[in-house]
Amino acid sequence: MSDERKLAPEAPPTLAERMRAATSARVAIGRIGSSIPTRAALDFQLAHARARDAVHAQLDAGAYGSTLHGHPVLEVCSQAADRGQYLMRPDLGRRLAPGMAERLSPHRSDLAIILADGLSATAVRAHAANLVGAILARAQDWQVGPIIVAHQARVALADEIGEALKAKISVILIGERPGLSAADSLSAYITWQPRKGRLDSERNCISNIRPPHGWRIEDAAGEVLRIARAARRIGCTGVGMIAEQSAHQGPVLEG
Amino acid sequence: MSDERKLAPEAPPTLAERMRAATSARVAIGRIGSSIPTRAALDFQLAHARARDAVHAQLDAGAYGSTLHGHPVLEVCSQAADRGQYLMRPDLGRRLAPGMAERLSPHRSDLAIILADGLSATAVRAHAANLVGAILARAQDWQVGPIIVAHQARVALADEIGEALKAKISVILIGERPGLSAADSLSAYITWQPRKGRLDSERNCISNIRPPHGWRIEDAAGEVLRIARAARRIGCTGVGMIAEQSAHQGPVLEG
Amino acid sequence: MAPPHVEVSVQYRTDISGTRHTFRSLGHVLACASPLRSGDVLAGLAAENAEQRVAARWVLADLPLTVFLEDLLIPAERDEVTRLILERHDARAFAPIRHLTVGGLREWLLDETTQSDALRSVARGITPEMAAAVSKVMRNQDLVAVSRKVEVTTSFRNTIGLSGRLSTRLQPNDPTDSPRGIAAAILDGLLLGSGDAVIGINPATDDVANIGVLLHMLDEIREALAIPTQSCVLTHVTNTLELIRKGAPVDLCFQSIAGTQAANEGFGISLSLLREAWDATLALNRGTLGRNVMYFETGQGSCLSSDAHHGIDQQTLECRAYEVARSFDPLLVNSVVGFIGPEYLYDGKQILRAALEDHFCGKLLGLPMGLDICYTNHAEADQDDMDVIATVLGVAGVSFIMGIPGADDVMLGYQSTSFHDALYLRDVLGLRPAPEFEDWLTSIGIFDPAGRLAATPRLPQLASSPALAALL
Amino acid sequence: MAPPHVEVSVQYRTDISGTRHTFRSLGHVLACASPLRSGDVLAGLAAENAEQRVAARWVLADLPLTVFLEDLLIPAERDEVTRLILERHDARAFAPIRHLTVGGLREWLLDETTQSDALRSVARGITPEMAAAVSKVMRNQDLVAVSRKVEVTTSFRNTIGLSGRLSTRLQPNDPTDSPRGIAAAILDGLLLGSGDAVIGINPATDDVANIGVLLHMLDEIREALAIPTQSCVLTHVTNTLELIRKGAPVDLCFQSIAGTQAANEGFGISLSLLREAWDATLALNRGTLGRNVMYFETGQGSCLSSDAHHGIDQQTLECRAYEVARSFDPLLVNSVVGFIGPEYLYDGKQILRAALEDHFCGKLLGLPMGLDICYTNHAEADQDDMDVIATVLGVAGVSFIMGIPGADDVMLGYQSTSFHDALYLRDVLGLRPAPEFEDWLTSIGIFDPAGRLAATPRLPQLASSPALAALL
Ligand code: B12
Ligand code: B12
Repeated sequence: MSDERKLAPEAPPTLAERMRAATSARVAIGRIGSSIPTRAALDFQLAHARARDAVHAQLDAGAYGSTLHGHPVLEVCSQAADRGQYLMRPDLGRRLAPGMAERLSPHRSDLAIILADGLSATAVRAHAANLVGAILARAQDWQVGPIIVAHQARVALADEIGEALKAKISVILIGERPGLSAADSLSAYITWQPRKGRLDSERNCISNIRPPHGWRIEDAAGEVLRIARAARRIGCTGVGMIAEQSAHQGPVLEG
Repeated sequence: MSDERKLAPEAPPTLAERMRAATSARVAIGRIGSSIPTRAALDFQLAHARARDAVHAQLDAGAYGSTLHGHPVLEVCSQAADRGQYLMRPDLGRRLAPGMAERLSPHRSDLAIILADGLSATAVRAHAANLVGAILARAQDWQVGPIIVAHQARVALADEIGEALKAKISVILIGERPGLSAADSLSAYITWQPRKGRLDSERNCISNIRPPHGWRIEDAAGEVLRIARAARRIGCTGVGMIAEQSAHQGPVLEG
Repeated sequence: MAPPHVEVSVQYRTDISGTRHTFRSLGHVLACASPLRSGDVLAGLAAENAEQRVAARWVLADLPLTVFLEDLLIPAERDEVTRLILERHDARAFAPIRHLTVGGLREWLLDETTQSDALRSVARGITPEMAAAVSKVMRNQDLVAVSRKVEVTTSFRNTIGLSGRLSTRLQPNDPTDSPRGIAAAILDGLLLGSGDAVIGINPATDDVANIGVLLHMLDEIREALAIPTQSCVLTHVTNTLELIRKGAPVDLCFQSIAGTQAANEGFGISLSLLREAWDATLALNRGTLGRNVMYFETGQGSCLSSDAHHGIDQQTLECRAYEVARSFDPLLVNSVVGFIGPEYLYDGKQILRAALEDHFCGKLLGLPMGLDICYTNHAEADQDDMDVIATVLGVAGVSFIMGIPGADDVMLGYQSTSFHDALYLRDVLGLRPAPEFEDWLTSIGIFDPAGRLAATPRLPQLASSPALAALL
Repeated sequence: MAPPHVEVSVQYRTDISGTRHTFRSLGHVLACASPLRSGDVLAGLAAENAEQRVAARWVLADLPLTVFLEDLLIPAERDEVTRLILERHDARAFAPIRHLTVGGLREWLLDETTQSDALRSVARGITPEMAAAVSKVMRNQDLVAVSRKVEVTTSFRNTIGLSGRLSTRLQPNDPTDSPRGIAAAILDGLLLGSGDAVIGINPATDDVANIGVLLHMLDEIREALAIPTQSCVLTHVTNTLELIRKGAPVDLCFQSIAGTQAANEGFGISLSLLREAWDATLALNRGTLGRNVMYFETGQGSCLSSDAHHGIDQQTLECRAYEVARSFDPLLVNSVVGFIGPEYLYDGKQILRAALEDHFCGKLLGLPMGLDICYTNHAEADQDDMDVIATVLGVAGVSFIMGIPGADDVMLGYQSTSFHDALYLRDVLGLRPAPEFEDWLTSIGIFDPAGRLAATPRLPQLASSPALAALL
């Protein structure tokens, strides 16, 4: 229906292609008057229909079996009963359901690793197990206990989990809300001395872990450990770390 | 907050009052720039909040006891299970629930009278019993059987009811959808030879029965019977009656 | 774009990255392509999920326009509206767009080189089904942008539909048809600059004598104040015919219409009845500027509501009502978009979308489209929604909206737009009333010389009308 | 209107035909008076039903404005934003409206004799709580009509906010911060006439070195093409300070802000940190036309999201963030209205209302308000809703909106407005870019002499930027 004549008629025919090759963004889609061509409009609508589905996808209970890379797996869930409630009540997604803390407290883990559905179970399915492996491979200097799989979880659920595991630091690998072009993007949020009530400014975040378009697994694992070690050295994560960092002109955050 | 200076500063001070006395419409509310004064805006919002409540009001089962003006009362309900379904599925409100037709068919009524909640149980509560009394008082020339009270009913439910009662004509007194200023307005829909599948164009309608602002009860009852008798004479209601009427230049619809 | 995966009249289907979506008929494609809407759900016609909806649009976008001339939604032998569509389709007007697909038509409409003249000249080549189809692949902003480009003007005693103008129907309904109450509402409206599209009363009863009284009152007020506008009582067309025979002063003949023969029968009308009424009204020869004498109202859902929808979605059927309308060169057409209730349009979002579709499709088919922007108390909507719909339709260039005291119709039991709403729109969008009416407002002193409402209208002139004088 | 049934600081109540409605505090009145909104429901602050909501508005309408100076929502000793509000309240600016109630303020704002100058001159006399209160007794059309009258202009290398103008932030985000990907998006935007508010990147990581690379690239492109605009990387203010120290080319200093001290602490900021950053950025002296160097983003729900809302509704807290903003004479402020998700604004209707409130309150308080008109995939909204919000905000005179390739932010995972959306708005509303930028667009050949996008932009000029040349 549409062609690219409007974008730049006299430009070499491959400009639009080169622009598109440079980014996953919807560049060089052409225009008809002030509007987008029909094809681009329908592409967008299809992506939206699919992203809506990803939000509602679930992480199956027991999907990881009883061990992951040799570590026992423990499953917990938040107080949000279902997906609808999870979406409207983030407060419930930040609290462990009754009895869950008791399930964790017999265990301990200096570096607590948590896999959480967040807003995209798809992202967790795609990348989390690999990322855990890569982190474990680099974490010889840390005592790591069970791997926690958390359902209907928000980032701050890592605080209660880390506290129950008596962790020095928590790393939660959580599905980011799905975008139109990427429904499989994972984040790692890292919190020194996790305990209920931590502010988001006391965490670090590595987002867009999504090979091959975003962070690669190896690099992300390296970054997680670089932050974890810096936290052990200076005794904090988050904005405090940035401040500390800039006072010392050090390289901690430079990846 | 606002005054009436904007409406007509040099007019006699009572113009706005006289306009308001002439109609229940929201005339002469003043203006501020292009907008309505704050008081009038809040009045409107309050009326809206209340009209929303009226839509959801229910007609209590058994509210009319076992007889009304000496006639036995039979209650039926449509296939719409609750208010929410009634609103979204008018088709269900036009069908008798299973077993209901059997409850009616032992009876008969040449002139079938039906009280129905429709979209305003408030209107039925306010005016329907009186109107039934006034109709009965004028209906000596008709055989009238039980009075039917119908829940979650639409206008066309009268067709199935009338058919079950082997009626020559049906009169359904039904709550109109509530307006902002009137939540108690009743309609009478009159159908010659009611049976499933009748079109709305085969009925007559008297709306805005709502003393003292709309039709008075006596007048409305008179109109119902005038239409019923004309129907008996010419063998139809609805557009056919208007046509017949205009061919004969008669006075049937002039009330 | 890839060649369409469609074998016309045989199969409507598409493959979207591995999933095959098949539609059983053209009507099924059209229904599934509509945005989610309660009336289509009620009819069992809505898409099952969001992906199927997009798939249907994909199929639709690739269909050639000619398919709508071949694969008829409702058989001609069973429906006089279908026959009307076929008879009146103008192959010459269609020629410039004949080669396009539905998606291509969208782009042709949006192209900056396609302007009002071109749009007007193809109107008679576009069938209602084509209009419905293209609207379904257009997002809200597309509907606004194209509607804005189409100027459709009509006239009787003034000119409706010029760009930069916004007219209003002054709707002074009264629950008891009280002439005094109606006069008060008319006075209120005139003082607030309303009434150029028509002063039109919905009567509370069908009583012909009473309607005659109202028609005489309207005519008296209009004559006494020399208002360059037209009046109407919105009664059934058979009553209007009767009143014309009796010599009542009928300016415009009103009727509610729908998109299938069966639904029109439910309304007690047929095309021949409408033709009879049109002829009778034209014969009165009361217009001074033009001969557009019909006023039609429509609204999505009316066919389904009378069980006369033939399995076709409500928006497509609405467009078919516009074919009925355009056969009679009407002065005014408006959809009463949120009037019936939530079973057809659930909330503000659905009402807004339907309003934009109706306005766009009506204009595209060549109609002088206005909109009764409204909702009922059983719908999920409020006046904030109406503000938004009015603003967006104003930008889209709607020809007229309703003017009702305080937006509250005390007889029909629904809320529409108020006289103030029209002032607001004129204000923020720089719009003006119909030119002849604007001159009159200025001459009588309701407008100041700058064309804004005067702080002190010169009321004494109004006393020349006995009906109004009784209030002064 | 009847005298208020309110004993200030003691009881907030009203009797509505027999029912007494009592509110436990001023905050409770404000919260109950807000339109239904999921964030207030989440916080347990929403009105219990529609009637209580109207009662709260009734109480509010009758409250004297002075009550907001006496009955503080959050105690000054516990909150530096409260202290800021009190310190900066200008009694002289307040004098002309001091005697008014909230309902009276609404009418004063809507009065046709109250124009832009009057509105600007009272801005410093209006506290955030007064702005929130009056917005709650205003319907959508009121918010549009008043916003439209307020002109707030700021400048750095061009002029933002003139009436009849609509600017855009070109937002070329990339999930890996790839300079090549970002350059492609910038090129796309410039060719579609976008970027006059700012070319502003959200970086994917907080890596200071990487942010430095991006800042240099932005500066290179701007310098090479001599674009009269400003650039920004939207990183945390501590990073920007660090980069300034390192000599990076920082035009604007960005920060997300909220309406309570505790929420700002959650963001890792304080007023003194912002002051430090402001001073440091001003000292760079890079603006050519003006000295507005700050860029703030806000959004309803951020206080609640960090559990720092003190039992106050989200819209009132949003207004308090504007007090923070206006202390730093920002070039740009925008609410990212639907960004967080359905737990704060459930659907298109709630997002639209919040957008209108934020824009109105921001302008009323004297801010150069833009809007990121957006939604996430977990909310009940779609691009049709954004079309409507953009259209209505365009009519309301919004200063700038976002421009994102195809409306899809591939890094932040949400949908906003596209370059095309801005073209649409300029088209249907007759708006133009900032004057200096418009001249540049014409001189470089992206606009034709008529000020519309040229069919054939002269691309070769773009090659003067190495970053862009790599794509050509
Ligand atoms: C909603 C409505 C409609 C809708 C009905 C569709 C629907 N699904 O609801 C639509 C827009 C289609 C409609 C059309 C017409 N209507 Co109407 N309508 C109304 C309204 C506003 C509310 C009705 C209501 O609350 N019903 C109660 C609910 C519970 O009933 P329901 O089963 O859900 O709905 C049925 C009835 O409303 C019925 N119905 C609706 N209008 C009419 C008109 C007549 C004459 C008849 C017999 C039946 C009828 O059709 C519905 C479906 O079966 C009333 C005004 C009022 N204050 O009552 C006018 C009203 C009843 N309509 C009126 C008229 C004149 C018409 C038309 C004849 C207009 C025209 N000139 O074409 C047409 C044709 C109706 C027909 N014969 O089919 C007049 C009747 C005057 C009279 N005393 O005869 C009224 C009183 C409004 C008015 N004063 O103008 N209408
Ligand atoms: C939503 C969001 C926000 C929301 C969070 C509120 C909420 N209720 O969701 C708001 C608007 C408040 C926000 C603010 C900020 N954000 Co933010 N945000 C996001 C976003 C788009 C999605 C996050 C998500 O899906 N989380 C998953 C769900 C399941 O988690 P959740 O528990 O529901 O939400 C929590 C997290 O999202 C967390 N969070 C959100 N942003 C940030 C940022 C940092 C540094 C941290 C530690 C935590 C954090 O706060 C939420 C509430 O506890 C991401 C982009 C992305 N692709 O991930 C950026 C992102 C995480 N944010 C980012 C930034 C920089 C910020 C700010 C620091 C911006 C600023 N300069 O002020 C602030 C401050 C955050 C803080 N310290 O409190 C960056 C982080 C970069 C980095 N690697 O450190 C990201 C990656 C986007 C970007 N590239 O710019 N953010």
